[in-house]
Amino acid sequence: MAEAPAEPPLIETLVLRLEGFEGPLDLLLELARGQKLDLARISILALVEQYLAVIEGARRVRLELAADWLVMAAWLAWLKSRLLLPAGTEEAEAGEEAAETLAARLAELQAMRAASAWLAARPQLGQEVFARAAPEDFSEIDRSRLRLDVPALLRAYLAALRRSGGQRRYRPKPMTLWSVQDALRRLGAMLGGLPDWRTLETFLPENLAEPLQRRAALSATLLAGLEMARGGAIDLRQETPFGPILLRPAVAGEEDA
Amino acid sequence: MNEDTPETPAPVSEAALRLAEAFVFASSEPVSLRALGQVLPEDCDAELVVAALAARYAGRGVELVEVAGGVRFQTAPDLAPLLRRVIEVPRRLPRVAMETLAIIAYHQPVTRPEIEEIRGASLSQATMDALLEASLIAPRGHKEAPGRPTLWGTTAAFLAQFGLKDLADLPRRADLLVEVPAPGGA
Amino acid sequence: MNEDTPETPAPVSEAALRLAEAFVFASSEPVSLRALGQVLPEDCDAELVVAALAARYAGRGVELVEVAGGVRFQTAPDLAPLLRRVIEVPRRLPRVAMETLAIIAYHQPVTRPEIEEIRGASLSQATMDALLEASLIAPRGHKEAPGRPTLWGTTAAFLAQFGLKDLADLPRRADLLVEVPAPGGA
Repeated sequence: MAEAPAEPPLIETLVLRLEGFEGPLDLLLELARGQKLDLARISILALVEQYLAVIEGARRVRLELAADWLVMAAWLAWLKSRLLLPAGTEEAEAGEEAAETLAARLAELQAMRAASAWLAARPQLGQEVFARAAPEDFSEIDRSRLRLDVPALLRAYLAALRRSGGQRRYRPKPMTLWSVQDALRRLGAMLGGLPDWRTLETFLPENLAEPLQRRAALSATLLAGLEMARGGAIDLRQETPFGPILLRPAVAGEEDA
Repeated sequence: MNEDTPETPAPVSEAALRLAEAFVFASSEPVSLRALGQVLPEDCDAELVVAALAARYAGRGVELVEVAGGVRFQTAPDLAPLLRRVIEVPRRLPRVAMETLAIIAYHQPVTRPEIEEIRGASLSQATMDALLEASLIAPRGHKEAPGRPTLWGTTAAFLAQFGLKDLADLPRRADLLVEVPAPGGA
Repeated sequence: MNEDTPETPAPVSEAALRLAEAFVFASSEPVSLRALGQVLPEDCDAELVVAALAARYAGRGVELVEVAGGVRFQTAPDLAPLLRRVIEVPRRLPRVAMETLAIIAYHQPVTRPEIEEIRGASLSQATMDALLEASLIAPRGHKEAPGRPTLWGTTAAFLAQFGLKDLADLPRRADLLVEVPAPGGA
């Protein structure tokens, strides 16, 4: 069936215009079409021989050939050696498989060529058919509305503050909460004049308007009281759980109250 | 020569009519009689073809109109308003205006010199005008200080535009400022 | 387009027809039925109006065609040879670009190495640029593979350029492989 292998004239012309092909696959497809059979029934072996003949011819004309032509030639030479092996061996099967892959690739390229030709044959906009070249636009742009959002507002605010930051650096407000140090000082100063049991609240500073300040002062004073009791300067007492905490200056000789 | 063909539709071949129709349609510029004559068959009077084409489109949604330099298709005047569509493209406030607005929002009521001090730059009347025109700020009386400068505050329109229920919806200053990288270090 | 509009004109009001005509005529891009429906009166079926309009323009120099998910007017294909003499025509896409476009159309989304694999040849930047510049292809994300190569697909402009309603208008691959039935071929 493949009794018409490489017609010499075809090969001759192919050698001369090798550069005109879009790579080895393109040449292979051209050769396959030369077999005048549908792609599913081409003889891969004949195809391989034709390709190798073309490459050989081209090398005789000029020595240098693009690497991909030679890589394909080497691969096809390998494929040829496999296809010539008796069927049934493992090598021959590998050859069959590779031949199928090559046939599938050629078929795919062929299909895409056909798709390209199909597209090219369609009346193309701007080539065969023309749309209205002077369209009319009825849309009106209304830019009266503002686009405002909070993140942009905040960014702007921070940018403004940063810019003036050189002159007016932001400082956090000093904390005005009563500290343990403050409470120790106040307890120490007050205890001398108050010999009897007094509740913890007695020792809080005046003018504590906010609940937070009040609670902070209370805990600071408790801590200060514990500290002074540990040092033996005062006595502490609590009658019931969560009951009022009482304190007084330590009384000499009365170790256990 | 049929120069004097009044109302009766000119005896123009359908082929010439089709060609003229396509040419005028596909041309980006008005088509002159001369240009039209170049594509029409030799024995065809461009003027007659145009008249016939105009007659065919008379009363339709698109009409053939004569303009400087030739003829072109154009939407029938009565339909144009029906096709008009307004596309809203909201614009952004300029940076300076946004900064000023932010300062007024956070420091209100605030005077113009105070804004300038916070921004560390002087404030143009144009910026204040832009904010006033957009109803984003409004005067809030006068400060009891020399010169009685006007105090400025934000408006209900400001809240609406930013999608805020009230001013308390804005992040507190303290929460914002924690993030300010202190220039020059603390 | 005209196959399903026999002789009987659809029962469409002249007013709706004029409006649709003006709307589609005014645009150089395909107009979707949805957009058309928004312009037409409520009780008007856009599809019927389009069919009636197409029937009215059948055989004229300008025709109504269905492309890229909409309808547009375009010149009749048989007038191309005459119109090409007077209308500036851009250069045709080279063969390589057409082939690449076909591969992208059939294999989308597809990476450049995959295209090169199918063609058996490397793809020049000029080819990609030509397709991108004509808006015929567009990136469609990245392939989850080493190097995350860009995936390519065709655009609405591709459909519009080749007069396709959608991608399903392309011939099936199986049909492509059947070459012109060889006379006497098995």
